[in-house]
Amino acid sequence: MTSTWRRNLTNVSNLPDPLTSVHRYISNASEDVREMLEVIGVDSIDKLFETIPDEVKLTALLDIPGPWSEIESRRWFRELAAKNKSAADHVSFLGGGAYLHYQPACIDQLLLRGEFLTSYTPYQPEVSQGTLQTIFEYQTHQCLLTGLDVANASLYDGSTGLCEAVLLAERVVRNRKKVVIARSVHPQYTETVRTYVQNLGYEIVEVGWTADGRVDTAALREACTSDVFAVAVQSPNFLGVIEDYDAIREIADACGAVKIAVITEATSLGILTPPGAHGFDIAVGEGQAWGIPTQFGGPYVGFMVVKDALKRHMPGRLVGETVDVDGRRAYVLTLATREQHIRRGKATSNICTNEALIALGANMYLSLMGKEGLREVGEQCLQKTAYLRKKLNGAGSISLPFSGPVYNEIVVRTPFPATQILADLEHEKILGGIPLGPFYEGHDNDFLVAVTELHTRENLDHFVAALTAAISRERR
Amino acid sequence: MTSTWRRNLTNVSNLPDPLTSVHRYISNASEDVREMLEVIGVDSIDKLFETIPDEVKLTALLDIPGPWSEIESRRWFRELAAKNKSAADHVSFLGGGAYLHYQPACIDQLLLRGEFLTSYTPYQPEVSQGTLQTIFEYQTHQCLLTGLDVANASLYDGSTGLCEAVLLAERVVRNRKKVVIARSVHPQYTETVRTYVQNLGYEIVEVGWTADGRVDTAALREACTSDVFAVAVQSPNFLGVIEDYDAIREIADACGAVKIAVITEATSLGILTPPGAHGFDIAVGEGQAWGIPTQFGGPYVGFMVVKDALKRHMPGRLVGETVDVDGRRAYVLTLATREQHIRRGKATSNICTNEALIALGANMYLSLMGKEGLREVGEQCLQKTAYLRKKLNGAGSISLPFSGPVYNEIVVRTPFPATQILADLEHEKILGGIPLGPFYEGHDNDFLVAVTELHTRENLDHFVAALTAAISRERR
Amino acid sequence: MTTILESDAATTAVPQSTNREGLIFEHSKRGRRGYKLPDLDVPDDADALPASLRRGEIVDEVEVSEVDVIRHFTRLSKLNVSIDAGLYPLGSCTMKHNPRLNEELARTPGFALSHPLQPDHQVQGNLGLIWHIEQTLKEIFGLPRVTMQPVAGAHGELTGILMVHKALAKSGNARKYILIPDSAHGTNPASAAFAGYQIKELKSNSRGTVDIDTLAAAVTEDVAALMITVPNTLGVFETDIKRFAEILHDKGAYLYCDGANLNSFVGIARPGDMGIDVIHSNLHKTFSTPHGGGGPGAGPVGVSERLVPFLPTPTVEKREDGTFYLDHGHPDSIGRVRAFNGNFNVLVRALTYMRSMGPDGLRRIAHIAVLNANYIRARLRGSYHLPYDAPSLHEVVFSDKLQTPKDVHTLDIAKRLMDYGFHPPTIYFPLIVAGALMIEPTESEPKEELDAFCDAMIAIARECEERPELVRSAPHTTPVRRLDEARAARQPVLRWKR
Amino acid sequence: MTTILESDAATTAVPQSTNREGLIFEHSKRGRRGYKLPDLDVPDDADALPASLRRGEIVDEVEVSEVDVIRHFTRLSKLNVSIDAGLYPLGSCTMKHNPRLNEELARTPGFALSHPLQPDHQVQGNLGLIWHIEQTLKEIFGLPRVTMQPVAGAHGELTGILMVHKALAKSGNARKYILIPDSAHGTNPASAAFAGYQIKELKSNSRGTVDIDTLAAAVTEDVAALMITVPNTLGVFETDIKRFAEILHDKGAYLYCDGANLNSFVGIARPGDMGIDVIHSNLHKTFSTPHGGGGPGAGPVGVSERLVPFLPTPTVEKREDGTFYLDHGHPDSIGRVRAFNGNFNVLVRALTYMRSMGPDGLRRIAHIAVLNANYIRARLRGSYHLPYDAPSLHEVVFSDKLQTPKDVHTLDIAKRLMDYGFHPPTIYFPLIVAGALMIEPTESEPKEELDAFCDAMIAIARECEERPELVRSAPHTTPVRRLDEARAARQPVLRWKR
Ligand SMILES: Cc1ncc(COP(=O)(O)O)c(C=O)c1O
Ligand SMILES: Cc1ncc(COP(=O)(O)O)c(C=O)c1O
Repeated sequence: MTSTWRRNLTNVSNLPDPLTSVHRYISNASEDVREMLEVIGVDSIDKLFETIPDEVKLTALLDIPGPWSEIESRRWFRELAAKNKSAADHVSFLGGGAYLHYQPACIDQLLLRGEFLTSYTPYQPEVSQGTLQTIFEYQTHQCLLTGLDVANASLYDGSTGLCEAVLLAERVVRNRKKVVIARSVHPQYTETVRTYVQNLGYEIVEVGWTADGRVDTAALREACTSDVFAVAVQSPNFLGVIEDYDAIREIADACGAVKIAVITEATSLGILTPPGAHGFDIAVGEGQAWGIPTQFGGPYVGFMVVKDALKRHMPGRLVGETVDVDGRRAYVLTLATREQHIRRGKATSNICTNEALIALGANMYLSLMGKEGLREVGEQCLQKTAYLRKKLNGAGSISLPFSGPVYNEIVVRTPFPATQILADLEHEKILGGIPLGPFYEGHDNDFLVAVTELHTRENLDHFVAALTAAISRERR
Repeated sequence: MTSTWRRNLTNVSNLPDPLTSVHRYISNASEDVREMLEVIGVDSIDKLFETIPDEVKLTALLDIPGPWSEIESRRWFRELAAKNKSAADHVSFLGGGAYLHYQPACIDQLLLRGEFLTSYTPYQPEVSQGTLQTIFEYQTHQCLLTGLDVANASLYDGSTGLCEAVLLAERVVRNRKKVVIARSVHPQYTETVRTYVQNLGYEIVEVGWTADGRVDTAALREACTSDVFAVAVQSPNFLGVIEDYDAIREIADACGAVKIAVITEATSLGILTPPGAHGFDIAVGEGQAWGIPTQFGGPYVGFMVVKDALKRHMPGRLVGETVDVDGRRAYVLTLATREQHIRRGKATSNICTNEALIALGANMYLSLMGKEGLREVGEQCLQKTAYLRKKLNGAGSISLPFSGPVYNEIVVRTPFPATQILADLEHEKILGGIPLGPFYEGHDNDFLVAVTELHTRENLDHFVAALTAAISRERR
Repeated sequence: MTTILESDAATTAVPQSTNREGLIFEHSKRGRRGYKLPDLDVPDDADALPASLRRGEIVDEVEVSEVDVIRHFTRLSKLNVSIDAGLYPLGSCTMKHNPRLNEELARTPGFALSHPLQPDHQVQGNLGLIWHIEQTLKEIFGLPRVTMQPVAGAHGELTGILMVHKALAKSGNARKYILIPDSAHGTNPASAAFAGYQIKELKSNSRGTVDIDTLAAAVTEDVAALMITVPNTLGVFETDIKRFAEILHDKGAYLYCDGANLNSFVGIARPGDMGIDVIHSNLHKTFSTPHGGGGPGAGPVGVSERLVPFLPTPTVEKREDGTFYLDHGHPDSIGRVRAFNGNFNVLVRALTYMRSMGPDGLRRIAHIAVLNANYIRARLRGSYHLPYDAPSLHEVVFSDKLQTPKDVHTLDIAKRLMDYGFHPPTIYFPLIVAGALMIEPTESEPKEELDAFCDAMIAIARECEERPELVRSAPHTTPVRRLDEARAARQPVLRWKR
Repeated sequence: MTTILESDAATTAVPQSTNREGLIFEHSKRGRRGYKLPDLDVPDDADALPASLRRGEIVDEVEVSEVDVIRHFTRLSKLNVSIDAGLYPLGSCTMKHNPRLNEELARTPGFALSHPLQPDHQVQGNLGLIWHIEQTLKEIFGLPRVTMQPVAGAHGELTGILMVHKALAKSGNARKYILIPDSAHGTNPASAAFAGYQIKELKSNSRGTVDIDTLAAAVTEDVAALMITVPNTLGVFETDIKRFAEILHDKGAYLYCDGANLNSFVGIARPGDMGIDVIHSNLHKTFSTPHGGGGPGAGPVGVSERLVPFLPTPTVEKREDGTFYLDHGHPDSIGRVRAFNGNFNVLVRALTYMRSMGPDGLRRIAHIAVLNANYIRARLRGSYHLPYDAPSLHEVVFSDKLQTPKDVHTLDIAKRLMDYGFHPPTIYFPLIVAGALMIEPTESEPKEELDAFCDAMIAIARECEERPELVRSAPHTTPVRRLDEARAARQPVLRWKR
């Protein structure tokens, strides 16, 4: 099949008769088809396709597998899934922007309700109040958590969210072309920004970190020249270290840049002071940590929360409160003049379909956990990470290169290549971490370890034991 | 915990303060409790329990595990489930009244809709039309499949269904005390009947089978004396053999007994002539085969369908059609005067809670498969079983003791104890069958093998290969 | 979608389009398919089945697509009210929250795909689960053994009385009668009858409970047992329960407790400590397994030492080495009451719930269930007649006595509640209350929901005074309005016909 | 629960009790909990976090129980209409049946619990899945490569135009303009702009399509590409598409196809065979992944040979030995358009669907989708104005021209449809039709549903004549009635505040 995309259309047609075919997902059968053709006044389905020139019409069926029964699909897809190693059968310490947190049982079952699963963007508010009200609630959660004023209904994910934030900042500041992004921002996020802005004439300036793993404020001050329209930092950053928002804000303010805080571990907002409290203009990030499966990277949900002054520059959908003709409170998509379907080429973003169902799942998670639960998740991640950090610090030839404060992720260094060490842990049914080498030059012996409330003390102790054992094996 | 059921109630109470406790399944927290106590006009929750004498009140908390978070429960229960060997990780040929058939994906997701899952018996029809209409449809499916006139909403399962059928028959015939039950009826069903009728003064007469595995009609004729009120046979029977309904009907008619057909493999109704077509009065059985998980024996769903003349003797709920005050068609529980809540000690049955949700699943299955699918499932079971039967017949020292016609189950005999052979197959990840020894004297070398549409030809070939290999291993 | 329609056009539009869903059989259309199977991969053998045994097509069976099926059942579901959507105060039914974790874990493949006739060594997980839930119920009941085989309360009743019968028969005389208070649920006498007994009804006293003297007088040598609900169907606890036990035991009779109302005292007091010999518990009530539109359930039965030998077989036992097995060796057993192992996957849900609650949580169930019921009792007292004034626990029974003068009756009040968006309480039960309104909120309900319900009840009481016709003609806002139930029974139409 | 209410009492009862559900924040009550975590099993270290970094309590965050949460979202869900409940004919959105098997398989633990940064050897199943869906889309598109990274149609558009830009830039001149017909979807110009281009709009002709001459005249040396929807937003196929390609290619420009309407010709004809260089397909449309109230989706992009070097990195490649790997080595790539591997679990659903349909099934999608649309077109022709008479495929666009004389407009008709239980079509799009009613039924709909919809539309047309006020004031039967949208925009309230 691999290379059959080329097709010779001249051979005679060997297509089956449309009337004979039947499929479980398509109600109308031959009897219906006949009745309908009669009403339409044509004698065959093919007649309805005459506007498609024969020269481009297929004369044979596509060369793809199927149709499969559910029985066959279950066999094939489950076999495929069984080829993965995952947290299903390993203890995972993988993070780096995708975290395995507790997923309350009721959420997935509620998300399967057809009313949520099989409806679309609430263009018609009178028959979509369910979706609209949940988005309004979701927007409110975002504001409470980030300490900022206005949140949108969702963006694709954290990385494209950062792109939208950068574009927003440029619209606000105007006539500046430089954006400063900390090197400790998720490298794939920065890569994505490069892709997005490649034809817009921006310059991306990266700023490194100091021994504590925090942004190098001296370098940042230097980078923040008068032609910088935005400064973007991540906290906790890709090294797991929590940034000093205030120090960064001061520097950015000095050059009048928009201050963007990137958050890839959303549960950190339950316990860390939020960017809004430190005078940042935009909080943007990834909501996956709020109980969404890691599912190989998607679908996730990007969130963006901004100061009130920026709301009319906001990308994506916004839901607002209003009343109906009887004066009843109701919700509706609003400030649509920002959007592509009205503003077209001049829209604040090209986004249309977003990640609504994932945002709804996050919304349910935030409601279930609530004020106390969000704090406790944060506290448990913090404490279990602190416990592991202490244990590792002592252990053998393991070192922790960065001294700054952390939330639930740390960089671990051994005398040996991370990939070797991790391959070794894999035999112990441990997915031990993410090698930093591919992301940062000269860090081949470092890897990123994430801890959440799902890890037991036993998991952590076993990890340390397995790691030290792996190192001594390498020694030999 | 095992033996702490005895408790000394004299020691001083060490119970926690009711106000401090909080649980995720119980909304009202201390603030609510205080407000409500005030309205009630008492100053503590304990005051509400004063009618329970202190001499029986617990002075300590129960000695049981918990409370557990969902995280802890998932760990514990999944570990427990992992201790089972099952069709999840083995190829299963187990039947004997519980069959592994295709389960369409949409059914379980529809059954999780709160509107079905968390409602109760539709006592109030105006707010329960969903449940009522589905039961009416279910009753209709049962009638179409069995060729009889009136079906009920469900009974506990096939075995208790047979009990209800016997009790019904006695009510109809009156003043007779003998019931004839074929020995080839599921032995656990007959056991259950013995339990049910033990104090009612009935005599249960068992009738054996002949070489073909069918009911021994000579013995049956002998057994059918004038004091017999019912004759019950199963088809396909516990040996997998399809009975000759007509021959049995004739004999039963001769003594004026009620003719009861037991069906434990409901999918057989898709391809075999139904009991109604052969003049049987009652079809009773187990609906599990209609896409319900085997789940270690329950919950399943008993069905009962009877001739119109017997409908006022029917046990269990019946849904009927009527109209509302505006003349709109609607459905309602009817003929309630048969039931315990009206008739009390004189009711046709003591059943109240039944298996509604399982019946709904079966109803969805029957609708999805429909006229053609029910036939095809039957055809595939039939053909795959015929294929396996042929292959086994030749193979080595394997013999098939019964020559009668079968649907999807056969008795296999080897020169060695079935339990040994099956233990051997287990190593091949095959759950090879059910030993007959425990059910029938002198059948220690026999076991029951069930085949369904889920078995591939490869499964069947592998089974034969593994079985012959097992036998030759025993040889050594 | 609801609210008032301004015009008949709209009026007529809605019932057709949003309320009415035809029967699945009426959706059927020739040639439609809702399924697919893999192609047959073995030779098609024409002689696989003698022609005489092969049926023709299943006349009138449906032909629909998967889309048709999903639409059909989704639309029908919208015609139900349910616990997930709000208060469902059916008295005696304990309509509590059904946690979704229970559903998730019941679907664990190792449980769902295990087979009832597998040998013990292959199903150690299942046997362990049954053993663990028995241990937990032993502690909750304060009794030495519990059978997990019965699949509903009534099934448990039959099982329990059969054990009593066998025990008495073994000691020489099975006796004739079971005593049952007039407030009892219908399944009690029905079960006792099928177990081979005649019923003697006990009149309840002015508190709605059983008088010691009445009982003492009734307990003759012919009496096998007293079958009593604790607290009774009025929600009133039988304060003399321990004395009842003594009276019965002195006469060699047994005390059977219908545990349907366990929710009101779980973790507070234990049947065993009250001298109760047999109790069934509805796991679909106290232990949160979903009612599913009428079932499934489970009705495990706990027994005192004297009855242990008569438990149904097989029992689940634990070996020294920690492994489990099915024990069929109980010579005096009444036998099995169902094929296989009862409603196993209901037990998985119930044990999940017991673990989620824990000791303090179980006690809190009783605390808040009783608090909620008494809150309703306090708020509705003035508006509705309280036939029995005795303090009640988890449920409260009112009557329509204050409304009947206006010719408005319990049924009308129940139907009117639907217009306010609530499922009605249990009505006309217990039979000792004329026009009973039996309200059981359970511990699940938040105060706001109880207040909304009470506000509605009070508003209806006012409507009974001011606009009785409005109540008499209710409901007005349901998918269908009041039904002609007489017609349904007079000319029964019990199946669809072309 | 719906139908007419007979009295204000009932009237007022219903909105409160069954329609109105407060915000989750309004359910909040101090001390309530909806969760439990295991107790912390490591020492509690006070210095784990510097005090300055620790936030205080999250002011105003909710405190609710699990019961509160399930009730809340269950009740809110009932305020939505959805595909599972009936026709949802949003033109251009392809609201088709979403098979439940897709949901089941997407939840397979091996997929759901895999992590995006695992090394290739640990995720061979995932990489294999991405590879297989690319192969399948290559065959469907008739193009040599497809990137699975974009997560929506608009995301795919940006990706596609960025590739065109890079390709042209590489050959010396990125050029200035993208040509876009005036009938195009708003994301087209928006995406082109963010990719660095200016937009030149092409006027469509009387058939609603693009004239060859108009195109030929517009294609200058400054034109990078034509971005065109096939069939266009009127459902009309661009019969000259192959000539368009030639004209563009002659001038060194590219032909971009917005594949949102692929549902109308999948399995019938292939973009690659039409000379198309780039096409995105919305898997949440043609390939049945659920719309979820607005997303998620996926927007894979297929490209012709010339553009292959510019695909986003990484790509998934297959080795001789059958193993798969992520290939980052594409020097000319535009780079990655998203972190990680796109909406992987949307791809699982889409591939499941492709396998369920198979070659004949995919073709049948187009056949029946087009049949259904033309059936509606035939039935509604007399009642509504058809602004463009050209034969249309999977959707049909009417206007309110016949109704405006009565001062009834498209918006009114849309709202009135709700009273008949249907979700309205897409309205006021495409912009080239004044008062557009854009109807796309998809292949999922049974004839009965189409007939019910047409009957309703015809009844409304009659109402516009006879009772225009009734239509103008619609909807009358929805949980809320017409909203004050102006107010929402004038004084935006975008979050709850105490
Ligand atoms: C007091 C009482 N006893 C017995 C039963 C019968 O229990 P089940 O319906 O589980 O058979 C019920 C249930 O309605 C009940 O309320
Ligand atoms: C014609 C057309 N183009 C592009 C899009 C944008 O696709 P998406 O919403 O997936 O970003 C849509 C979807 O509404 C569309 O209908």
